[in-house]
Amino acid sequence: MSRNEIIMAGIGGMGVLVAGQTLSRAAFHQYKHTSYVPSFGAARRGGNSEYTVIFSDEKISSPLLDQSQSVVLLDSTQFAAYEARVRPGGVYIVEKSDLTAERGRKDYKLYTLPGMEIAVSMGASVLIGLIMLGACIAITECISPEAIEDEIRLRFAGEKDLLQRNLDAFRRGFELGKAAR
Amino acid sequence: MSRNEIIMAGIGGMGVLVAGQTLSRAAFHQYKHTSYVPSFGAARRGGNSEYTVIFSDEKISSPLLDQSQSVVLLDSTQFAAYEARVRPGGVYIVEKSDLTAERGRKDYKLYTLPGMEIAVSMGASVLIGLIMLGACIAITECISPEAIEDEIRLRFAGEKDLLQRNLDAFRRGFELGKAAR
Amino acid sequence: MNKKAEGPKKEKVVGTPALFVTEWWTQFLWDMYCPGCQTPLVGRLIAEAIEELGIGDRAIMVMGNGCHAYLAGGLDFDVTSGGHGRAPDIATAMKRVMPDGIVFTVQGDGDCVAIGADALIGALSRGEKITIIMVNNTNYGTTGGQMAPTTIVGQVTTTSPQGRNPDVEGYPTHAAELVATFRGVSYSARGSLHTTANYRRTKKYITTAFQRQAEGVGLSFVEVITACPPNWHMTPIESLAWIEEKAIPDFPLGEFKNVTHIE
Amino acid sequence: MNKKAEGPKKEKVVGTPALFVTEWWTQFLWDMYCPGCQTPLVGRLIAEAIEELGIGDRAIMVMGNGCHAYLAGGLDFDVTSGGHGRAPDIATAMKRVMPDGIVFTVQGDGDCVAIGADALIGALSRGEKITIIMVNNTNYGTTGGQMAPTTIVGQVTTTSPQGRNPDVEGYPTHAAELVATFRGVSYSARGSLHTTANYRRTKKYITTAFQRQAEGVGLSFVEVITACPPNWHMTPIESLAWIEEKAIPDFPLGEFKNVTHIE
Amino acid sequence: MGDRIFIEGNEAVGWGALSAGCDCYFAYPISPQNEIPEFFSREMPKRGKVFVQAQSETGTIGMLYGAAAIGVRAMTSTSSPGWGLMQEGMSNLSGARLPCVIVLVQRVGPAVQNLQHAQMDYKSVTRGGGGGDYRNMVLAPSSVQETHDIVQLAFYLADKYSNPVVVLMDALMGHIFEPLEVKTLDFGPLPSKDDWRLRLRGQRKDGKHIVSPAKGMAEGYIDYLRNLREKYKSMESEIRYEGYMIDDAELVLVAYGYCARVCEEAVNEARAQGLKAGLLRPITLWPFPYKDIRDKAAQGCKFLVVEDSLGQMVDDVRMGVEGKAEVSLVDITFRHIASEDGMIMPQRVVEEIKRLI
Amino acid sequence: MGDRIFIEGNEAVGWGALSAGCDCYFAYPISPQNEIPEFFSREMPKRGKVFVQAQSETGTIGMLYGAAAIGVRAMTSTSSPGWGLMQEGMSNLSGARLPCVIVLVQRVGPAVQNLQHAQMDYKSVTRGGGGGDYRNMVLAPSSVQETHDIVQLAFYLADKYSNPVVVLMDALMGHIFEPLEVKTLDFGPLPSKDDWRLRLRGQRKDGKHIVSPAKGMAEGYIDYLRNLREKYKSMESEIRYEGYMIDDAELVLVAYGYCARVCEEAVNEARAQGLKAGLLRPITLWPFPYKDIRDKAAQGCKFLVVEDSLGQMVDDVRMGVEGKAEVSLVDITFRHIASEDGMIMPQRVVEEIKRLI
Amino acid sequence: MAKGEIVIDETICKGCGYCAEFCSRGCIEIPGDKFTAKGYLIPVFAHPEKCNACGVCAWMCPRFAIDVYKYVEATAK
Amino acid sequence: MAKGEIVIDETICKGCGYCAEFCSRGCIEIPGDKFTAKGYLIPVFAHPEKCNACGVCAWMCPRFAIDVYKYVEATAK
Ligand SMILES: Cc1ncc(C[n+]2csc(CCOP(=O)(O)OP(=O)(O)O)c2C)c(N)n1
Ligand SMILES: Cc1ncc(C[n+]2csc(CCOP(=O)(O)OP(=O)(O)O)c2C)c(N)n1
Ligand code: SF4
Ligand code: SF4
Ligand code: SF4
Ligand code: SF4
Ligand code: SF4
Ligand code: SF4
Ligand SMILES: [Mg+2]
Ligand SMILES: [Mg+2]
Repeated sequence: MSRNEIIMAGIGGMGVLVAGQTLSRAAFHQYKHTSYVPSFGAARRGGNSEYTVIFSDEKISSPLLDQSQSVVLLDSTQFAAYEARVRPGGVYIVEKSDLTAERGRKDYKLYTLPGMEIAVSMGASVLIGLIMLGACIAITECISPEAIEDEIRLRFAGEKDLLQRNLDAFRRGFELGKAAR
Repeated sequence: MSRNEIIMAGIGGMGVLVAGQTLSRAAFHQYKHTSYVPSFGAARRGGNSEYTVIFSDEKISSPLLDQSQSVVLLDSTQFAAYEARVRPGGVYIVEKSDLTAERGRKDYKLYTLPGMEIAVSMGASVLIGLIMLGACIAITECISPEAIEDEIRLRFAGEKDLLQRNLDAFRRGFELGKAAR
Repeated sequence: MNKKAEGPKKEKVVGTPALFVTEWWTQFLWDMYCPGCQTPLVGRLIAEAIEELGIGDRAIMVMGNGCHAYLAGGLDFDVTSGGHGRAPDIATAMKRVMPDGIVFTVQGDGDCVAIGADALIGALSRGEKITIIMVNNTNYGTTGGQMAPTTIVGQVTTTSPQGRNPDVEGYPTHAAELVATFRGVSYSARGSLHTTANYRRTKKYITTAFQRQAEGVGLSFVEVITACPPNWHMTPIESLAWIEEKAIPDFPLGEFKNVTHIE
Repeated sequence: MNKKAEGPKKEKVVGTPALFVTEWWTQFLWDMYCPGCQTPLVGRLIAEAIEELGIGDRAIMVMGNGCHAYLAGGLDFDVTSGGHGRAPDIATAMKRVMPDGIVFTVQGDGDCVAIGADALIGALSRGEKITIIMVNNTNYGTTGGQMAPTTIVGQVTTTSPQGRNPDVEGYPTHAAELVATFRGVSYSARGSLHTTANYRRTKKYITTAFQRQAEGVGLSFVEVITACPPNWHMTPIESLAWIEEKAIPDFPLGEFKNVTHIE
Repeated sequence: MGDRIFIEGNEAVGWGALSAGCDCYFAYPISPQNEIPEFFSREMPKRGKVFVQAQSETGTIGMLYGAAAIGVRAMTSTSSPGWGLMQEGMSNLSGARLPCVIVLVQRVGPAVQNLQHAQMDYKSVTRGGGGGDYRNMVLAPSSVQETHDIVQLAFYLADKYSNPVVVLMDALMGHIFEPLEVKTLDFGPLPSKDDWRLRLRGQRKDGKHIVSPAKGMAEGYIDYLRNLREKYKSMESEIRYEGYMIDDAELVLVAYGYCARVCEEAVNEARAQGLKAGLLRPITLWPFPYKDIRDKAAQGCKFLVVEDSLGQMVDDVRMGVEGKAEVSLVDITFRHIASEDGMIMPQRVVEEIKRLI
Repeated sequence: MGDRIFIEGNEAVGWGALSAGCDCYFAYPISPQNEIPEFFSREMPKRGKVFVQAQSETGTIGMLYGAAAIGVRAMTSTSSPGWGLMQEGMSNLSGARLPCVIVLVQRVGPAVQNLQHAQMDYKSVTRGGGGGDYRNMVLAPSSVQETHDIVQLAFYLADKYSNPVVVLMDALMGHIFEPLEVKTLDFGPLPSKDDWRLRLRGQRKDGKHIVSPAKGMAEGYIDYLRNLREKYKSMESEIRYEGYMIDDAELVLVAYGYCARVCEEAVNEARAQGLKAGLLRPITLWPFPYKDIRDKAAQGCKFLVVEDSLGQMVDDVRMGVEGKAEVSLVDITFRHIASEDGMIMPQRVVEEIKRLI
Repeated sequence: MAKGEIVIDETICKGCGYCAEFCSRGCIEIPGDKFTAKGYLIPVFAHPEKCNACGVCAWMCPRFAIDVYKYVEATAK
Repeated sequence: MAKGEIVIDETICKGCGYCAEFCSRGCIEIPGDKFTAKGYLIPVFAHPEKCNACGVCAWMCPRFAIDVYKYVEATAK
């Protein structure tokens, strides 16, 4: 696929932007065009946080997307809002704790995955971003997991413990996604 | 005459603006419309200083005049520039020390008067403004000398010596003008 | 809220201060504070001081721009916030129009002694009878931890990545001492909240500052050193130790001026 | 010029200082100074101090906005003037780019401690290695004699028509003392020119200030009290007496800080 | 008839503010408007009202913000460099929707030049020099009496729309002496400020009030902006201008402030020579009388803008005519006669009129 | 090909400045551009160049003035409230004709709101928020690569015209990550600064130099202004814009910064649906491509301005078309979707295109 | 013997640990494996029997998350 | 006996009187009836015989209007 689109949304402290940076940097090495748009309020803490990553062999016009091929939602209270942003035929990957909303459309594939459960079991809620990114990559196959792992290694180079935890989180997510696929 | 126009020009320290204020305040009590436009640079000292006074029973449109019925010039080095500002048929009253320039036009009445000489003889160059105002009023009869004297009294009320000097200066100028008329 | 009390008969001895508006506080601004941020404690002390002095009905406040300003939501006084650094100007106008008011500002170190230095010096020079509470977290908190005039020598910030070098970036500005040099000032002190004892002393400073305003003496000023763990790249507990070991040696605590009338 | 010397063989012992550009000076700005204005004397002292220290070739200067700024025309250094109060900012940039330069500002009291207070405090906080010469005529000279932060108690100005009332307008700001509280400062002094002895002392202050910059120590500052007869509504000679009797008691003369290296 | 006095424009500003019940005034010295702070330093203490000389214009605009926030009538005045320093503050006042009056007596620019007369702040004052989508009403008097009256109107409009209002003058309007009748004008009832202004805690009748531009966030930012837009739109009902001999005019002069006075004389002289010139003098510079200008353009009029700058208002006139009429300009380079700087004088305008009709 | 890196727009500003040989940078922290001062605080000391964090934005603009006066390449950056505080300084820089670069990463307003994305400083930045008749060139990039390139162009144009140049961005352009090829661009030779810049006395080869806006007085004020006008006029030769599918367009979208990217997508989608839309993206916001817009209007095109404000650039487009074409607006109230504030998204623009064609 | 007790509001606690640090009687502990809904570590009133209702933990809590109660009757549990 | 002399430039003197005030030997006087072209009072070097070329008058002159000369030979007039 020559063009890939991912939106991920959550709240502060979920590692959303770390996931976005990792994904986009990995894509940058493989694609001619990559855009990564993080979005966060003035408050660096607690607010909503979202990113849009596009990578493509063609020029990217708008780096903002009304709808994206894949949408990953970490805060399921916003299920309806982000469902609207899944392209017909796309995938919607939702963290399932607290999920009460129902699907409004049938033209996309829905995955609900227990990302938070895994994160807490690993001892830090901030890991959920990489876990769900892993799942997303397993499901969409938009980029190789190795490329992501390389980026994680670069990011946490010299911080052995952190590196291991983050790699583990990504891999657990990847496995989760593969299983769900 | 229902409309009167006076431009006076000099340099700082010649009491130009005191003369203008005195004249315009006096006119204000007698006329429905009076305008007084002082003009001075940011420098409060040494620069050029000029005013335009108009008083009239009719509305005053522009308070600035290309040409005025009477022009009083205290710094004769600017003779040519201010000659251009005398209305045809008007009067041009010039302090005569240093006067070297020649008339460029014949359509106005020229008076050259020794204002500075009198001022210095009275012990202060700052008096020249009132001296030349006195002369102007004697020549143009645009307003009664008493009205001006009343204003001088108001202005220097409580400062007996100053008051007397300024009254004297105005009167000496008035006599000078009367003699020249 | 899941505060619950069961069991033996009991009375609440410490809770949220009476002059706090928890709705606003919780709803809009509460979540803005990082774990371990001590700024809210400054709000607590202000509320308690004003309450104990019995001057709450006369109070009105002005916030700077920065993390300290979220207290706008907490303290139960009418409040405004304008341009970054302008709080002393705003408070000046309020106090002049309402001389009976207890008018105070809460400002950050950047707000108060960097961009607001002319407002501060102006108010000091005019001897405005207001109270200024300056929350000194040794950096620009809100904008992500840049160097401030109060950043201590050697401290790493996002704009002093090698640590503040006094030969290039100068020495930390000592607001409380600076303020104390002005004749129109009634009170100036610096406190911290990193130990219980200092917490108590700082409360006394803040109380005295408000008292001086109530007495109409002159401008009163309290600088409070507070922990900013994320921008210091420390845990909250480590931050307290850093205050003790690094900040205090550079920023002596205590009262620098305290007079009940001026000359 | 009608300076002439006839008669016995003689040599000029005092004239216009060598570092003065009389063309510019005479042509554009000379006439701006009122009779008895002492501001030009500050220019004379600067010229002589720099010459005596032999650092003229490294000098460059920045003027504030106000009567003091007419010295731009007189002193024979490249010069700029920007926004009112901005001289320390401008000088900061110049010194940073040319660390070997002798960069100094000439500012008025209003320029330096009112509108320029943030620039001053900023430069002090960063410990900029520049020299600031503040001409204190206790009012806003250029704009016609309004009250300044340095106006003394009781002094009548066009905006304190009843005399400065400390209860309303505060007490005069003491720039030299304020500056001395900053750690990044090498030198701070206040002089006057109302007697020959003070003239000599002030020259020493200005010389030391430039010397400290040449040594690279820290910010150096000299405040000079000067007569502004028209705005004080006095004759020049009366102005000198007023300085002695009214200004000096409020503005003590002397050195407030003088160090050859900082900690 | 009230007191009739002979006074300069700057002092007329003061009398107008007193007539409007101005409670406090803040300023920093700057020519050519020093007579305004000097007036208030004399007059306010006598009346138990507030005069504060701030440490800078960033200071005055902050003080204005504080006074407006507690709901009293407050004013400042300045000239061009001070106006530049107030732009962040103007954005704050506008964002927080605070009623107050700012008098700007323009001087020449850019930056600090030695002269005084000019009209060069039109763009900045009508477009807003600070950040963000905001608009301030701008009123431009052209006589001493009108200065006094317009300052009162400015206070009224500020309160009516809860918005800063700028009174734009020039050095000539500040320094000209003319007769003035001091009297309080009644523009009608105003909305109460009680639902938003700040009070000491003991004076509160309802809940806590917060004055802040950031309140827009609490209201929902887009709604806040929509409300601002509505407000700005509704201000268009305040468009004021004066027409002088424009009904049958073939050439319409457009000018404000001192240039309008000069143009009136030029129109008189042109008429005396049989030339059908007229003058449209915008009194509100924002909102601007685009429509009325467009109507004149539709009638086939040409336009001559006279302004003492390189040409700023002329852009608004062009926007008004939408290419349907020729628009000419007499600008600062048309100055002639006397003093270092010269001024735009009637004769030069008459020449242009002759050239154009 | 130079280094290819993946970087955000704010850091691209830094790399662009380094590529241009920027000698010093001054700033005060403010979101959403803190990455720029943080970049320089890291990179300048390594290169023996100057980074100073000022005490305020009035401070930074003063420092910029000092650096420009001695003739080195100097830059600052800020966001909207800081821009407001710089207006007096902008007037000074312009009046003194000093070359320098100011990067403005806009945030929402008026005043300080909690959000970041918006394009609301267009009026202030193109009209000049300080006093006096001055003009600054304004360049608006819409990609990371263009940001880097335009910063270099800005330094070049500043030196070429001896005038401040503003680079206008928005929070999205500041925070978007895209690939960047870092390379020095050569725009050609530049005039020497030696005849006016300030030097230490010992380095002087000619007489004393004075840098001051008030020098206009010494030159003769009206001549000084005439020269300024000539200069501003000559800057019109620098008008730059990018046309995207405009040759046969029936509807021309006009947008800059992030909105231009959104519009490009909308044009693609419209074309896919057979609708003849195109995009005209002004790169110089001042001088503005009025003529080119007028030409399109003359060809019968309609216009749709897309800007993330209540509508500011739309006035320039209207001035361009002179009533000869319909001009519609997608403004900030058209924002939809996600996060507290929302953004203008392609779909909403497509809807407007459909409505208009 | 407990003289009082404290109540911690877990919805607003951000797990800084100051309460545990400053309780001189060691009443409060941070287990390290209990998180709030937002992922912060939760402090636990582990040794109520030692509490003398001194109030210090509440004072020092920057979230105002702690209320301190004093037993009024001497009959503490 | 005069050790030197001073020369006052009347075109730039503004008549402040400082020179007369500060000459401790009383060499300079302000007659009070002599004005410059611009109307300022003119100081006069009235007692040259007392001058010792100390330079004080020149230092204190804010117009730099005075040059002070010292006689090189002992043969002063
Ligand atoms: C004119 C202006 N410049 C910059 C900013 C950005 N800004 C907002 S808060 C802040 C820093 C505040 O630091 P400080 O005053 O120390 O408060 P803290 O956040 O540390 O409590 C800055 C720079 C602004 N709002 N306005
Ligand atoms: C922003 C701004 N505000 C006001 C002014 C007007 N102004 C010019 S000089 C000056 C006062 C200068 O006073 P001071 O600094 O004491 O200098 P002095 O004239 O007394 O030497 C003022 C207020 C200005 N130029 N710029
Ligand atoms: S950044 Fe620092 S000051 Fe701001 S809320 Fe966090 S800890 Fe507190
Ligand atoms: S007003 Fe004062 S400071 Fe200015 S030139 Fe005159 S005496 Fe000097
Ligand atoms: S002090 Fe307060 S916020 Fe911190 S851990 Fe204890 S209860 Fe939680
Ligand atoms: S009230 Fe005192 S003893 Fe009880 S838990 Fe808190 S700090 Fe410990
Ligand atoms: S001191 Fe100088 S200016 Fe003053 S009177 Fe003497 S010569 Fe003239
Ligand atoms: S040189 Fe000395 S002695 Fe001679 S006139 Fe001057 S002050 Fe007097
Ligand atoms: Mg801080
Ligand atoms: Mg002064």
